[in-house]
Amino acid sequence: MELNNQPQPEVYSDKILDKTEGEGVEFVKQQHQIQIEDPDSWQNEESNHNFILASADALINWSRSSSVWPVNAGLACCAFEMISTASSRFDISRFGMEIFRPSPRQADLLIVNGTLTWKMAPQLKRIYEQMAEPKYVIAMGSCAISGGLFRNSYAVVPGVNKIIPVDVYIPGCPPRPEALLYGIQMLHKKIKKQRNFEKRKSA
Amino acid sequence: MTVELQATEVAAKLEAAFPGCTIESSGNTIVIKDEFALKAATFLKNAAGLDFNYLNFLTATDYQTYFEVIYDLVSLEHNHKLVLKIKLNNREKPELASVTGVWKGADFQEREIFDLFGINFTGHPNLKRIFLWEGFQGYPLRKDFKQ
Amino acid sequence: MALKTETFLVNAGPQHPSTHGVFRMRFILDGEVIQDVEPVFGYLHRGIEKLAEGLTYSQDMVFTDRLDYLASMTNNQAYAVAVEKLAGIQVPERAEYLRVIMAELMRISSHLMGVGFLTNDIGAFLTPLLYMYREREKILDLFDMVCGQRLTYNYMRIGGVSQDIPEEFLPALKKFTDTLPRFIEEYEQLLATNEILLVRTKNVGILTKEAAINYSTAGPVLRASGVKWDIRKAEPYSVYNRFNFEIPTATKGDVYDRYRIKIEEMKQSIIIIKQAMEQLPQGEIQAKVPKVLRPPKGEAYGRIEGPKGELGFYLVSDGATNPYRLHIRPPSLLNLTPLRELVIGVKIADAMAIFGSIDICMGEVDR
Amino acid sequence: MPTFTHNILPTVLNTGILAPDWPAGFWSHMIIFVVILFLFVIFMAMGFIYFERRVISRFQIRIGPNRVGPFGLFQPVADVIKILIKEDIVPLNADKLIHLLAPVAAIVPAIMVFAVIPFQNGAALANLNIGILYIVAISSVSVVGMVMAGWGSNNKYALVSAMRVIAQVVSYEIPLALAIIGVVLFAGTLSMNGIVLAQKIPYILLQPLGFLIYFLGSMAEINRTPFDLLEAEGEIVAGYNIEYSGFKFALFYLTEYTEAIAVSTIITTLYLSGWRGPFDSLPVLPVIWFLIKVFAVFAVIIWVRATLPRLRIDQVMGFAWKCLLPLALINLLITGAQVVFWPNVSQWVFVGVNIVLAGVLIILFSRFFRTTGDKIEA
Repeated sequence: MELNNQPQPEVYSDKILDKTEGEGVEFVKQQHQIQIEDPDSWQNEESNHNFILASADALINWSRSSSVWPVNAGLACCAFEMISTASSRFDISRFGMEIFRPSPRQADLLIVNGTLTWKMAPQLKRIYEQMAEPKYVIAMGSCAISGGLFRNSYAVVPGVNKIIPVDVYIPGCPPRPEALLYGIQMLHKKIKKQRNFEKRKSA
Repeated sequence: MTVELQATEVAAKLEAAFPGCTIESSGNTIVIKDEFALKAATFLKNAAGLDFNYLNFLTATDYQTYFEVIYDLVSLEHNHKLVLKIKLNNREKPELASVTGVWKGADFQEREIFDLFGINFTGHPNLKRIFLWEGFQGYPLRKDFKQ
Repeated sequence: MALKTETFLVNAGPQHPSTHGVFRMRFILDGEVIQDVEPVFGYLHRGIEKLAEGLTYSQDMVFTDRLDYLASMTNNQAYAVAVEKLAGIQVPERAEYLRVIMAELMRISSHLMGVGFLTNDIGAFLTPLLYMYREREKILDLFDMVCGQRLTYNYMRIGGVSQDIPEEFLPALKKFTDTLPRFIEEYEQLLATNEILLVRTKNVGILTKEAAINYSTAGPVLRASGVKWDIRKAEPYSVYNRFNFEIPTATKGDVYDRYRIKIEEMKQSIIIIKQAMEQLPQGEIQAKVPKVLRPPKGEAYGRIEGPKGELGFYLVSDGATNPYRLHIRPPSLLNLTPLRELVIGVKIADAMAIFGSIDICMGEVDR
Repeated sequence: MPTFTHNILPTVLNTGILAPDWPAGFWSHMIIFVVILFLFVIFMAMGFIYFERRVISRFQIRIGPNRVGPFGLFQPVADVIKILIKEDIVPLNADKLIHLLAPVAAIVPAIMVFAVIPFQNGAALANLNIGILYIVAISSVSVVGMVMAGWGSNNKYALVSAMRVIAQVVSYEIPLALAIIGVVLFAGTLSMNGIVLAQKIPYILLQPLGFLIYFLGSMAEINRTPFDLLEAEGEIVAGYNIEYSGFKFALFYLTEYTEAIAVSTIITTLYLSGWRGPFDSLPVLPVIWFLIKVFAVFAVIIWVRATLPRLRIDQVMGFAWKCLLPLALINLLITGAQVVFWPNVSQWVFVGVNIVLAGVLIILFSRFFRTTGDKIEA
C-alpha cells in the first residue's frame, strides 16, 4: 500500500484565504453602521406570568446564573486581569465559573477583554454567533466599551456594541479583578430577572 | 559598552568596494544610494572587522518629500553598531531591494514597512500586508494618510 | 493499492487557548505533523505608532504601558530613556535606582508568566500557572503600592518617576526578595524534575546560535541559543554598571533552555534588586522637565533590555511638541521570526510548546 | 449469606414487589435495579464533578465552587439544568445522523460497565461468571462514540482528536488486558464477585506491577491527564466534542465522568478488594467501604490531573508499546510461574517478591526507556 500525496487544494492558498479575510473585515465594517437592537429592552416590558411559569423561571434562571461558563478568549491587556480573576487570589470558581470552555459552543458568556480591531471583529462576531443560546456578553475595559485610548486609530472598532449586543459594561483601563467580579454579579442579577416563557413584543 | 563606529571610516571601506555608493556620512550614520542597498548590506555583514551579523531593527520614516529606510546594525562579536540609511525619492512607487537574504530577521520588518508605508521590497519571499487586512486603503504611517 | 491522502489546513487562532492572545497560525498538516505554517498577525494592531505622532511626548507614555502589557514598567523605561536621550535630560540618581528596582520586578513578573503559560501550553492543567500567579500578585501589590495600578502603571516619566516610594514599600520589597528564591527553588524542583516536562521540552525546537543571530532574536531566546548578549552588560543604561550580576546563557537553544534561562534570570533579578535596595540614595526623583517638551531637531534610539529582549524606541523629532516618528523595536515580533523554521516538521503539540517558549505578548507584536 | 438484592433491598423498600424467587419477580426486580443503578451513576457522576472541582481548587490554592447551595453542593445540579436547556446546535455540514448518535454511542457502554460491578457480596445487576471479560469487551466501545463525534462534526480539530483516540485506545487495550490476566490467574475466576471473594490480600500488594500497568493503561483509556490528547485544550481546543452544545455535550461530559467512575470501581474491585473491609458482614457497611475506595482511587486520578503536563502523541504510543507491553508480559510470566509452580506457598511471600520485582523492573525500565533522548519522528 503506498501513499499518494496529493498537492494542496487551491482553496488553501494564502492569497485566497487573505482575500476572503479582507472581504470579511470590509463587510463587518460596512455592517457596523446598522444599529444593533438593545439587548436590555425586555427589562421594561410588563410581565404576564402566572405562578407556575414564575417558579419555573426561577429554577431556570437560578441554574443559568449559577453556572455561567465563559469562553476562553482573550484579546489584549484586560485578558490578563480576566485570568487574574480566575487565579487563586480572586477565584472566579467560587461562582462556578472556572470552567473556561475553549469551544464557544459550550460557553454562556463572552468577556470581550481588550481592544477590538477591525481585523479581529469578524472573528469575534463569529465566536459570538457560534455560542449557543442563552448567551451573554460583558464588555470589559474602556477599549471594549468605546475604543478607549485607541478610539481615533484607523484599525480599532469604536466599541464592541457596534458589532455584538453587550449586556454588562465594566469601565476601567484595565478594570481591576474586583470590578470584573462586580460586573459578573451584575450579570447574575440580570439573568435572574429574565422571563423565559413569554414572547417578546419586539422580537 | 557598545562602540558607535565612525561612519566616515566605514564609508571609506564601502567606497572602496562600491565606488560612488555613499551620499553622506556623519556621526554613526551612513546614507547610501538605494541601488546599492543589497550589496552594501552583504558587504557590511561579511567584511572582516565589521561583521554586522545582527540586524537590530529596520524601519522607515516619511519625510513628506522622500522616504528614509533605516537599518540599525549591530555586531554581537565586536559590540559595535552603525546606522545605515537609504533615501527613496520616488513617492509614487518606492522600491528597494530586500535584505532578507542577508539577515532573515528583516522578514517581518520589511513586511511591516510594506504594510504601513507602501515601500515595495523586491526579492522578499512573501511580501504582503502583515498587520492590516487585504483591501485596506492607503498606508497609515505616511504623513498624507487620511482615514 | 494506492491510498489518496491529502494535507489539510488547520487554523489555530486568533481565538485559541494556546496562542497567547490573538495570534493566528495557519498550519498545513500531514496527519499530526506540520508541513507548513503561515503566521498571521495584526489582530491587535492598534496603530500606536501613528497615534503617537498626534500626541505630545509625555502623552505618548500611556501607549507604552499597553504595548507589552506583561511588562509595562520596562516599556515605560525604554520610552523614557529614548526621550531623555533625544532631549538630553539627566535623570536624578534616586529615580534611576527606583527604575531599576521596578524594571527588575517587572522582569520577574513577566518571566513568571512566561514559564507559567509555557507549562500550560505543554498541558499542565493550570496548576503551575496559578502558582506563578500567586507570586506575580505579590509583585503587583508592590506596584499597587507605588502607583496605584495593577497592570498599566505609567509610573516612569520623562526625567524620572511619577512619585516617590511610600514608607512601607522597602520593607515589603525586602520581604518579597527574601521569600521569592525559596518559591522559585520549589517550583524548579517540581517542574525540572518532572520527567514528562523534560520529555516535552528537551530537544524540541532547537534554534542554533547562527540562526538565532541571523533571525534578529533577542533576550532569553537569543541567550538560550548560546549568545551572551544583554543590553544591561553590552551597553549599560541607567545604573546597571554599578551592580554585580551574571548573564545566564545556555548552549542548545531548545524549549527547555529557554525555560531555564527565564528561571535563572529571575534569580539574577533578585540579586540586582537587593543591591539596588542597599545602594538606594536619597534625593530628587524627577528632573526639571518643561511641561511641554520640545526636544531639538534630530533623532535618537534608546534601548533597554526588556524581559522579552531588546526593547528600543526610535524617535525622530522635528522640533515640535509631538514626535515626528516613533518606531518601536518589538522583541516579541522579532523573536517570532524563526517560528516558521522551528515548527516545520514537528507535531502540533510541540509547535505549541515552541510557541509558548518564545514567550510573546501580542500587544507588542502588533502594536 | 445476606445479599443486597435478595434480602436487604426488599426490607429497605418493603414494597413486596420484589419476589425473592426470580421467575415470579424477575422483570420488576431487574427494572428497579436498573433504575437504581442508573440514578446511582448519574448522582455519582455529579458528585465526582463537584469533588474534582473542589479538590483541584485545593491543589491550585483556590477555594472552588462554594456559592451555590451549602459548600457549593448544588453546583453540579445547576450545571446540569443549565446545560440541558441550552440551545442545541448542529453544524451546517455535519453528518447529521452520526452527529446525533455519537453521544448516545459514547455514554451507553460507559454505563453498561456497571452491570457487573459488585457493590457488595453478590450485589451486581448481573453476576456474570465472565464479568471481567465483559468489562474488557465493553469498556472500550465508548471510543466509537467519540470517533463518530469527531467524524460527524465536520471539524478538523474534532477529526484530529478522533484519530488520536483510536490510536491511543487500541494501543492501551493490550497491556490493560494482559494486566488483568494476572489478577485472573491469582483469583482463578473471571467473575467480578469471585475476584473480590478471592482477595484475602488486596491484589494491589500481590500484583503491584499489574496494578500500575492497569492504572496507567486505564488513564489512557479514559483519556485523563497525562494522556488527555483527546481533549488537549492547548492543541486541538476541545477535541472531539468541539461542535457539541446543550444536551449532547452534557452526555459527553457525563461520559467522561462515568468512565472515570467505571475505572475507579474496576480498580477497586480488581486490586483493592472491592467491598471487603472490616465488619463487611454488616448490612450497609460493604457499600460504604466500596464507595470510600472508589473515591480514593478517583482522588489519585485528580491528583495526577492537577500535577502533570501532557505527553505528545508519539510519546504516548511509545509508552504503551515500548514500556507497558513488555512490563505486562513480564508480569504475566512471573504471575503464571508463581501460580503454576508454587501453588501452596503462602501469598504473603509473593507479596514481598512481587513488590521487589516490580521495583527492580520499574527502575530498569526507567533507565532503559529514556524518552528524553527520543528524536522527533516525522
